[in-house]
Amino acid sequence: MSLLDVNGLVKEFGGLRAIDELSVSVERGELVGVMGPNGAGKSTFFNCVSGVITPDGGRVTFDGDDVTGDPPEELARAGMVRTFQNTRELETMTVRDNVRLAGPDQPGERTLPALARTDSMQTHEREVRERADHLIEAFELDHLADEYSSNLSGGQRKLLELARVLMLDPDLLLLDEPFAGVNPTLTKEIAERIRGLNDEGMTVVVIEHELETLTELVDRLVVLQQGSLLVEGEPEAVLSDERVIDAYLGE
Amino acid sequence: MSLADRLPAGIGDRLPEDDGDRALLLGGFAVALALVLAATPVAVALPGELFVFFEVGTMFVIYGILVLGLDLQYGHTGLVNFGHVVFFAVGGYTVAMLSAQNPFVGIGLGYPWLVALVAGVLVAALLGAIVGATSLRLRDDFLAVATLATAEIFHSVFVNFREVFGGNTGILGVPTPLADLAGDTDTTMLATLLFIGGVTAFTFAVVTRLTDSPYGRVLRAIRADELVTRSVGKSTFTYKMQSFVYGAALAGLAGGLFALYNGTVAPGYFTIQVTVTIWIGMLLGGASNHRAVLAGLAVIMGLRLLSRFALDVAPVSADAFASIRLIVVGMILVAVIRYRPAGIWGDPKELGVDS
Amino acid sequence: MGLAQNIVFGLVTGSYIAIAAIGFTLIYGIVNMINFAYGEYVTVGALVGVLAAGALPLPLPVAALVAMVGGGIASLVLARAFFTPINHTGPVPMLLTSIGLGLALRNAIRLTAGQGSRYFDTETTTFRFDGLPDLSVGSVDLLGGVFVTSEHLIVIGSAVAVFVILHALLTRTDVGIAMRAMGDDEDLARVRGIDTQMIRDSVWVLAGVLAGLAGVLIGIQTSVSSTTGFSHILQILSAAILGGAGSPYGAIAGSYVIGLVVALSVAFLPTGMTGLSTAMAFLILIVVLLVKPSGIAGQEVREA
Amino acid sequence: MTPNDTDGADRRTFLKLAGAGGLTATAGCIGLGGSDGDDAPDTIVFGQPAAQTGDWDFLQPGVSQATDAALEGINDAGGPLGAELEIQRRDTAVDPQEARSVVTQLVENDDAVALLGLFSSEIDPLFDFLQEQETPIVTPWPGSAFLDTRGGDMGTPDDLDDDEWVWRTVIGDTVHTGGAAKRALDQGHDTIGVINGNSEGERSWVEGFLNAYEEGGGSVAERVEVSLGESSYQSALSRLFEADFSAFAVSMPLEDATTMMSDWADGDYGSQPILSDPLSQNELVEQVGDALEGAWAASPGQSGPSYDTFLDAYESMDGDAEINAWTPPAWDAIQVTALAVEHAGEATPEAIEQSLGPVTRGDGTEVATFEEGKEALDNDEEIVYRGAATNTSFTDFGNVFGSVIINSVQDGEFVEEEVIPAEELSEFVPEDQY
Repeated sequence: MSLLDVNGLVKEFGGLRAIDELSVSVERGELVGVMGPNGAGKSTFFNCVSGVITPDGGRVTFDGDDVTGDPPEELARAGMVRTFQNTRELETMTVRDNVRLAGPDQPGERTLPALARTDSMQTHEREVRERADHLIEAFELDHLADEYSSNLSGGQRKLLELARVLMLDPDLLLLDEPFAGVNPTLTKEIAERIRGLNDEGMTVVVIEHELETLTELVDRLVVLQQGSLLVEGEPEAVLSDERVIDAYLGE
Repeated sequence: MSLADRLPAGIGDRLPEDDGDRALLLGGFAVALALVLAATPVAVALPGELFVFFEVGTMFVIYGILVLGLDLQYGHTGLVNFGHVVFFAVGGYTVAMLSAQNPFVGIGLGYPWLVALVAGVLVAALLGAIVGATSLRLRDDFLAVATLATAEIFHSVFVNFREVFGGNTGILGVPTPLADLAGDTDTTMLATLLFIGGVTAFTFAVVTRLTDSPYGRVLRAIRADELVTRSVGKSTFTYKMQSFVYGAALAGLAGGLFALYNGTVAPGYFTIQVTVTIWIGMLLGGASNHRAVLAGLAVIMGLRLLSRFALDVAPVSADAFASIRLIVVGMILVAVIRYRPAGIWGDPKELGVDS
Repeated sequence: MGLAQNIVFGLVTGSYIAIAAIGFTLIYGIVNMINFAYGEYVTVGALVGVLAAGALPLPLPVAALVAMVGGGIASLVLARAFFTPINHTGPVPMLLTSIGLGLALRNAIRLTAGQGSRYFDTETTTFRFDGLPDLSVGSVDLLGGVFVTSEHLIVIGSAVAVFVILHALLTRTDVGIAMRAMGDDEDLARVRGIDTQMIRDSVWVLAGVLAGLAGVLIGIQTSVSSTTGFSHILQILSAAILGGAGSPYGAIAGSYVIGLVVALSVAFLPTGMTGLSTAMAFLILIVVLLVKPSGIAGQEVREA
Repeated sequence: MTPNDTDGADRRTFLKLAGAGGLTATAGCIGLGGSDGDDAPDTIVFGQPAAQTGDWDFLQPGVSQATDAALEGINDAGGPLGAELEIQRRDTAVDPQEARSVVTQLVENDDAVALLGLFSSEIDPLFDFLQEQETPIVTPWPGSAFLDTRGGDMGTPDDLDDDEWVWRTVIGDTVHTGGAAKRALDQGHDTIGVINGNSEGERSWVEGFLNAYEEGGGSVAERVEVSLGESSYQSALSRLFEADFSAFAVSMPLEDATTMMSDWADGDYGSQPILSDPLSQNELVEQVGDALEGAWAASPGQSGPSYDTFLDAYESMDGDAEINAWTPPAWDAIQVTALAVEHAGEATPEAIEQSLGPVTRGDGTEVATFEEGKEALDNDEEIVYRGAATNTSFTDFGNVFGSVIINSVQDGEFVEEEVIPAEELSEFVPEDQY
């Protein structure tokens, strides 16, 4: 059974079909790239799958459950987590708090334990802090840990966002253009980390506009055009496909 | 500011470190002292010149509960509630109508005041839940309009249904338990200020615990970016709802205490002016910082009080002076937003504003 | 109760609310702020009008023009001094600034113009249509005798003229088209080479002109004092939001809804509840925000 | 104010601030002692809570001018107990919250021994608080029926225990609306319509009026309440005039009434208008026009025995504030309070409270001003003050009776048409209830 199964997805904006009968599935443990020219519907696809917007038709199944139209918070708790194309930091919070926020199942996020400062909340918070510090260190953000995230550079923001979603220990990670606006060195580093996560068993779907890094990174490529599936398959095969070349040159 | 700041270092060292705990201790101390003053034959004599400061001080601690609740909503969660006075009013009216004996007009059921106070908090919270459930999905400035309209509707209802709410006269004959206990005016005045001040300190302690905890982290995240907060698995609507209801309940508590202190409620006590005062106080001090919002409120209420004394030396007629005072208050609001958008003691980075 | 007669009253009230609400909603659409000080713009217009008509003295139509010019100038000056510098800060700081500015202006007007009321010197003629047949449904008489006064006609006529001119402005002139473009998407408008600051200034002037006219019309109906505009701001705001903030056509529709609701609720609410007519307008506003938050014809105001 | 006064005020303010600072520093000084009354004061202060802003601010200038005119006369006559009388005027904005701290400030900080103001909407909710002040409040404003059975000294001047400290020099609504009701019935209007604003003063007028009117056998065909500040009252009028009646009573503030009566004239509804007392103003006639011809209002008589004395003094002042229904009562309030000080021989709140009854009731030399009273008291005579608005003879509840004048519109202005003497009105007011 596929981990993520998208079947006949439809989304319209003011009469325009942004997603048109799109069907894609992702197997557990896969590392899939989604590409396509501007306006092909990549981000809309992510938004529909992750519950940010509700699709007008079709079905999304995650780990065997129908999750069509479920809100993002429920999906995140179920194990499907995403990042955003234009990084969305919580700019009025520190790097540390950005990461800590994502810690799941914190009893201290409910009123009474928070007021009573229960032991379980304190224990849990210690674990959250430890894990967050660990991730911050792993992403080499420790020297910025107490800075407000508004002070971070574009690349650092990408790292922070990655660290934040990893707090949730997701089954499925949806990354929306993780390399956009990032310098080549950092691009390579991020790619390696994604590779590493996948090696550890995490299922990852990456949207990327830029072809090169993506082809090297992923097991399988899905190419969208005008909201529909154009081609899918092994990177090499996809890239040599006439339709793909036309689509990109046509842009 | 908390008591610990003013005590010598030796005592301060033995006190709890964190703001909330200090406030808890201070609140407990104040309430205990108030009860001792009120319940025992101990009486105090205060210089009459200070009475007006006690009056305004008592209103300050009552409004302090309001501003802490509003700050939970706006400063922490980013909810623009421009009808805060309605929850204050509903708390006050509930307590008054349940507890009053022989009101001049309107309903007075004569239940024990403690029952009435609990009911006042619950009714305000319930109204908060209803307004929240219907309006919290609106965009910031429209939420402001929806809450403002709610406050206007209630004001109108209080004025119009005279048989129930006493019209413009309001509900008279509300019990004043502290005054009854304390007896003389001076002791009552001090005990009231201490008691309600203690409750304000408790409120401070409670909201500080809440906002310093992981719970507060979620609230601040919602203010920063609701979608991101949802995408890391937080049910933001629930949090917004809770924050709104807690703020409303605190306002209800403030309203109830006000009724039991003042002995009467009337629409004149619950005008949009109250909302404006606490908003200005909060913004002036610096939203999202509990101490700062109280300090800001103290500044604005202090200015208004002192400007009354200033009349004695002002070279203009009393009539012109009244207008000038309001012009100054308006311009303070404008200037703060423009030149110190994070308030006097607020952190611009925390609030995401240029300064 | 004469339904037709009350509809006439509702249309009159709706008409001058509409003129002000258009100005209010244009500011919302282009500058993206809810301007609580707008009521004071109306007061300024009314005051300029009543001074021009009374002190100078000028004939009423000329005084109205003077009031419109005065309103436009005041609006631009205030915008330049208070709102343009904080344009980037977002809707909530601007809303709060307008509250502060409104409080200050209202009292400054009171300080300079005094507390009393001033009146426009007008003659009113009443036209009656008594020939209409009664058409009763229960206790409600659908037609019945109807009258309109010359003041009513002036107000409704001015409103219709404003609607026509505004429509022409928004569809036929470069500035108007640019305004609409900017209301839809400011970034796109800037990319297309529209001078967004110039458009914003034009909107401020236009909103001030409309406030001036509304002020004079309200002044003719009632009187002019430092709270003339303030006492109408909630109705204006409700009408604008009801119609879908930012949409001038929606604001017109919203205004007539408010006007009719106020008139009909006075006429048909049970005895003892007629004082709630104003609250009814807010109740409708809240219901609309809940059921169709985008208003009668406007943009989404719920959070994404 | 003379420069000297300013200096004095300055110093006082400073001392008060210093005192406040001291208190916060020690977190509550216990037992600092209260303020002591001086034996021979140089100055005596009356506080005047005033409506310098707020809904009724247009009425304050007349009241202020009357107070200042009286003050000048009192000080020219040597002042009460030979001291200089001062008026400390502070804005309450007719807001009970503000009024509470203004009263505190006047009593405690300005050391006012009596207060010469406060409206119904301030007194009603603050009544218990005002009792605690134990300072006499002699106010020209409130018409509220709430005060009919509250206030005054219960007829026992010496016994302070039963005193309720509030005295009004203006006729209560219950009485003068009784005059309006009597006139309406006399004219044969046995069915009327009522239109009124939903604020307390307006409602109070209507209730007083209707009580007396229905008592006298009249009936109400329709009553419409409106929210104030509307730009048109056409709908309310069309609702009202669905009913059949021969006269309709109007109780709204002047501005709203002007709008409403203009709408009424435009709509050509006819019927006899009966106006509430604040509306007998020529401004209304000017704006509404001919249609108002024959409309009448019953006002508390501004015709106490000393009205002319008041008028002369008032007009000799610099100000040009219009005289309204509360202007002569304001004159009476300060005169009678100053006389109470002189009569008591000391300027303490308690002594003044005990003397307010004696200088207004019973027999004694009738005096029209403080000057006359002081002279008489110096000659060891008993005095009774006879005022400008009414004869200012306080009832046990601190109320005054007076005649009611019917003013009607004739040839474009209000003209006094009839005076209903106080005695004829007493039938509307049971003796022990006012």
